[in-house]
Amino acid sequence: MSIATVKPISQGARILSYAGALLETMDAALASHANAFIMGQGVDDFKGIFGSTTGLAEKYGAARVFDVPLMEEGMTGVAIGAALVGDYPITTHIRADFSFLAMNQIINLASKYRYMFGGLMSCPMLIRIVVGRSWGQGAQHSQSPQATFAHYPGLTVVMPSSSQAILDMYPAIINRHPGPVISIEHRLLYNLDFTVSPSEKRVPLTSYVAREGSDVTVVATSVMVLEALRAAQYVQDEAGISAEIVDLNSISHPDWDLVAASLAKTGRLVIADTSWLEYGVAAEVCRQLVVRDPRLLRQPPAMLGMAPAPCPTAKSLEDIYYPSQHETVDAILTQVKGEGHGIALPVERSMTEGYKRFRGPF
Amino acid sequence: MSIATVKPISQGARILSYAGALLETMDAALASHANAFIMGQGVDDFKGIFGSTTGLAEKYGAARVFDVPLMEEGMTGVAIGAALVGDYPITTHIRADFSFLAMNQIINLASKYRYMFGGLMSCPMLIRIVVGRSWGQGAQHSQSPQATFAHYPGLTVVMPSSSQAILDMYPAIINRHPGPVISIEHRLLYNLDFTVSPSEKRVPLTSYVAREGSDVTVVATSVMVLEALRAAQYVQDEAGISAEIVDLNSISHPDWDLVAASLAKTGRLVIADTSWLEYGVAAEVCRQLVVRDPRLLRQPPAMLGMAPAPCPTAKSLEDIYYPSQHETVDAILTQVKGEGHGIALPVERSMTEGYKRFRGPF
Amino acid sequence: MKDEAIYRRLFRTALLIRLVEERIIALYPSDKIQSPVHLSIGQESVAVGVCDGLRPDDLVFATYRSHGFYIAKGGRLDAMFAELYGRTGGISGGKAGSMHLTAPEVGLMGSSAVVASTIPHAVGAALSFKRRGVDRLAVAVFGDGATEEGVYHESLNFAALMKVPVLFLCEDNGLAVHSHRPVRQAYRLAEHAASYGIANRRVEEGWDMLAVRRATLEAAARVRAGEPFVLEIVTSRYKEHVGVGEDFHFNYRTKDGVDAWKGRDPLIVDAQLVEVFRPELEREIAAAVAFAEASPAPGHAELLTDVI
Amino acid sequence: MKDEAIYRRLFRTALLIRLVEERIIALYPSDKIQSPVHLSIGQESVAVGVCDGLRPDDLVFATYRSHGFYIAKGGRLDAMFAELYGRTGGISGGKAGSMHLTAPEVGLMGSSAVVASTIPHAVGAALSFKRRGVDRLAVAVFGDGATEEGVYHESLNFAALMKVPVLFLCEDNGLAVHSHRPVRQAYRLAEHAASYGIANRRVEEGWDMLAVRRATLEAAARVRAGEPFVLEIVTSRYKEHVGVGEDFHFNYRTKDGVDAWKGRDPLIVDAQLVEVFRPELEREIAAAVAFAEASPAPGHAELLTDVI
Ligand SMILES: Cc1ncc(C[n+]2csc(CCOP(=O)(O)OP(=O)(O)O)c2C)c(N)n1
Ligand SMILES: Cc1ncc(C[n+]2csc(CCOP(=O)(O)OP(=O)(O)O)c2C)c(N)n1
Ligand SMILES: [Mg+2]
Ligand SMILES: [Mg+2]
Repeated sequence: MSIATVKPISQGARILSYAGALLETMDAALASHANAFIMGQGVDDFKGIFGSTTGLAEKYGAARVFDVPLMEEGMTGVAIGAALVGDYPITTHIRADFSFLAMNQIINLASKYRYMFGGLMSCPMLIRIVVGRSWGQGAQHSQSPQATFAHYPGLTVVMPSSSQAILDMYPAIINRHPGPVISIEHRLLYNLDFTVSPSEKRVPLTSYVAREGSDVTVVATSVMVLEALRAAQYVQDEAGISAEIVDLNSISHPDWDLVAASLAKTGRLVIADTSWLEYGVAAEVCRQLVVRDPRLLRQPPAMLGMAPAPCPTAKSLEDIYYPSQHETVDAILTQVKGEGHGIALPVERSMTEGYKRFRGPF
Repeated sequence: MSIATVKPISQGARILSYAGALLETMDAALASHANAFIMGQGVDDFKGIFGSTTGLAEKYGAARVFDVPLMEEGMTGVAIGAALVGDYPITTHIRADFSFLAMNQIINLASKYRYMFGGLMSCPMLIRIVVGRSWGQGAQHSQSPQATFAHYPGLTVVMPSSSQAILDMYPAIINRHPGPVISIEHRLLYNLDFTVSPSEKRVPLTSYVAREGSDVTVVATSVMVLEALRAAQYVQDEAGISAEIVDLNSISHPDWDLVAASLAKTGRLVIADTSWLEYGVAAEVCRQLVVRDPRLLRQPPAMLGMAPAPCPTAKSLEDIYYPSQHETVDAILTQVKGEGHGIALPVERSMTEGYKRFRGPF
Repeated sequence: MKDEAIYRRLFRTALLIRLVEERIIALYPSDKIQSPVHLSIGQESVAVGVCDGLRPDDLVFATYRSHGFYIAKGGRLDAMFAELYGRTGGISGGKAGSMHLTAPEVGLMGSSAVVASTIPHAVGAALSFKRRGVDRLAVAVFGDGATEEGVYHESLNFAALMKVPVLFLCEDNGLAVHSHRPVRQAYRLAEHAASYGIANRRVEEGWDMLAVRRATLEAAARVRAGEPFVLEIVTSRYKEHVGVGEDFHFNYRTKDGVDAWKGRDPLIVDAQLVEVFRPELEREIAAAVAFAEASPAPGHAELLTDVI
Repeated sequence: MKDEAIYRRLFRTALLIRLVEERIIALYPSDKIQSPVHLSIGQESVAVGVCDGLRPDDLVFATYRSHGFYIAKGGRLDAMFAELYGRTGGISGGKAGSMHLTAPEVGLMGSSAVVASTIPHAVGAALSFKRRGVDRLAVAVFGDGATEEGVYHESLNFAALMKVPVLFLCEDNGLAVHSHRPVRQAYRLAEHAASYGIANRRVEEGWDMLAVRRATLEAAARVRAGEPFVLEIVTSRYKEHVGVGEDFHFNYRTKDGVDAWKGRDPLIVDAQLVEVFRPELEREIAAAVAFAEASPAPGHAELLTDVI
């Protein structure tokens, strides 16, 4: 399925799925960087991390793309050791939740090595973790730990929301970034098609305006950027509201001035994140704004995230656990027109049903 | 050394160190709760987790207070299993940093078990983790992960800042709280003496006003509460400024209305936390306030936390890495009187030198 | 009791598991069960042999692949289907789904979808039993892949040191998702366990419910006497890792191995006995499915309950 | 070269380690070194025997207790003292301190204060060497306690599977802080390693630098041929776990064991040779301390550099 693209298809543009963009960048990493390698459970099997590594083991050999035992902590430590001697390791976790088993290596070691040794050590590496959602992923296959990782200096945390974001960021990360990067990919995005253009010169590893507008600012992450884009179109069509959407994109190093500038223009804010609001991205957005000027906010912002509970498995609960398209639109309308805005809300509920019927099994 | 107590010593009051309060509550837990037990590296040795478990193995036997191998993840899993069959396990980590090795069990299992099974399972347990600071603890022995844990629903996270807070909270946690609790204790507090009173009826597991005031609100956690109290006294004496101090105390379930009410009164805010500001407690405080009303903040708040880097070992760097007493006072003065307030700042630098010359080794 | 009577009892339960999972396969395209399912078809003999070798109050800690253990331990069928349907009548009111089956009333404790994560839980429960002098044991059920995780080492070491009554039960289907054991493990489980001084045994005939039951009885007796035990049962997963299909066409494994196993599978070989039990079991299943269908879906009232 | 010449070389380095740490003990009350120090006094023979058995470009991954390995591998003494002093002239400009010594120019890689955490790093470096066809090996240095952590199991298994040139070097001082090995370990390291098919050896005479060196040479030869190896060296920690004092009065261990060890300790027994080298070594140390004293403390300019 094709996603609404903001601009008309330009010169050299093409359609590329999120998984396809991942596969291209993984392939390019191995082709261009003699010491790059990919390891993770199942990276060399026929499913190839949802199509993002398929065929690479055959193309580059088992020394460069290989399966590992169940050993999240050990694997991450192995990656650090390889990075310390000049390799560029790329590791994968098919669910972000499993990265908690590697937390010690990620936070206590990788994020600190450069500073702790006064610049003598460095471990550039890419840790790809996939957020699960829908089809009964349940409490242990659905977490989105961007705030957790971004709290720790030394880590760079990104959440690409489109194929373009991957094409723009991954080569920059792999070829030039000096430290460990955690990329939080979203399972619901993998099978979506996006228009990508070679000419787009997005500044990588920071935030950007995904849609320009003047009435309200929506700061969004990952799949919520798509939800926001859809909602923006709806409120434009139904209520003539012009919503500006900022894709935070980098969670550890966002362009906060960009966010503040948007707020200065609109004065109204909706934050849409893939995790819990408490101690999450929404909190840091608020902090950055009030540190600049509390008056940037003319009224309390609206915030969309997971309900304050572990993720339930039942579909009926999951549907109300995640913010729906309905709620996203309502939040924007309420910011601009106030409670009781009287504008009809869309019926579609969420990404899950809106763009793709994600049917598992995984 | 004795800490400034807010009120005069009242009926039945006595002096009790932080470590002493911990030891009393650990003892009471074992005495009153037949299925309570304590396990952790070194809980039964002569150092007894900095004096907080000393003598308990002798008193209650090796089946109730015991050493374990180096196995943070395994130990936490063992605790969960015991809790599931009705025990009350208390585990310890002499540095909070080591709890990252148990992250999977804490976040993916303990925090989710009750909800994930629809209330059929529960694992009430207490995980005590100690934050290191000073004497060259360095990057891996100094982290304070309250924001990380508080992001995950199902966990209760507290940071007792005094002996009274321990006496008030721990029995309530151990005897009545249905779920897993992480208590983040601060190493710098252990050897400090506090006045404790049996009559103080503090509502446990939430926030409270540690000092009343009218000009500025200081929201603080753990050892920063003491820094704030000291600074408040200084600005009172030197500039006649009345600072109100809210001890957040519970990180997962603070009394946000209390914080907002204080802000409504003072309009000026200083946040002082033991961790990094980015995606930390300071961020959530800002979120909670702007959700209520951005106008609660008449100006940008001041924030004190660790510098955005791993903790350096050198004393000269550590001194500027943590907020000093100097900076705390300056932040309060600047909030109330503006930049260039012209009031002389104190010379003492921080807790480390102010209250105690912490000389390690550990 | 004669072996024959025991065999019939075990067979009936094993068949129930298989028919339940076949019903799940049949239902799956309807999207009534919207959650990942990890089928144990081919592995039923392990669950029934083990659970029959335990006492009712022994506790089992399990995994995402636990339809078999849930049923073998005596969990309610209607509550199971309602759980898979995500309904309020489910064991956990729909919050758990297939990956987190539990039935504490019959001793099936929490099942986790994080590999190896319940292994230390069984050790912890056993530690508690030992301290309280309770004559019960705890069983950690896990796959061969789970033994690669660090926590397996920590759990074995601790259990051996503390001499707690825990049975480590490994279902060796030779696969972790699509990876074969030799590319994942440099050790053999028996020698590895022995290095901790843990008694152990490997049962090659995992299709043989009675053999599994006997091995469990013997192991359990030693565990009750106060030492951990590692019991490894070789078995075979017929279906794909997760989901209801077959996956031989992906060529990561051949059909031969599974076919050889099927040649000994009592639920296939003993076709006559299948027909004896099938009608009543199908009725049980139909009733359970009907219960699930009639059960209401949870909603706003349930979303935020039981969080702390 | 004759054994005698080798012995003198090793002895000199071992003595340097001891004298450096004795200087640290003497300096400590002055609070010039404000950081936890984990002394290796009593364990010097391990560091010098091992490092002498390696090639200069072999890499060592170490722990918080690594003054010995830093010096034995050839790290600069002045930069070490400056590091302990927290000065800009320190190896890492004072950001590392005693617990995180490093000297990449001579192959001492990062030392971590999280037990067992650098073990997989050595495996990762070895994996890289193997893939690139480089004839180097990586050594993971760790204490006996470290082997209890799950990551040790994961690292052994992976190293054995991938057949990478890594030497697992365990300094067995029988203690983890104040806990004796028998209350922590149900396994013996040799049998445990063997269960992964990893060749191994335990050297009881850890005071004997030449024996340690020979064992290392033999082990290294096998590792270079393409297989991991677990080498365990028994040793003795004379001082408290962390800090510069003795701790026999706390009665968690007796003085006897340590005294017996001291009876064989070449740095004590061979008092004549001590006096041969002492003057020049003391001069080296004095110069290094002077360097540290003269080195400026880091400040605002350094606080936020090298974060990413
Ligand atoms: C810690 C962790 N890592 C990875 C996964 C993904 N995963 C789910 S099942 C599985 C294979 C487990 O194999 P095994 O333990 O043999 O059990 P089986 O599925 O064969 O019954 C993997 C890797 C997970 N759920 N948890
Ligand atoms: C993961 C972790 N857990 C606990 C600690 C606290 N600790 C520091 S050293 C140590 C003992 C380690 O013993 P061993 O590995 O034998 O090394 P040794 O100190 O004897 O050289 C412990 C438990 C730590 N640093 N890291
Ligand atoms: Mg398996
Ligand atoms: Mg030791």
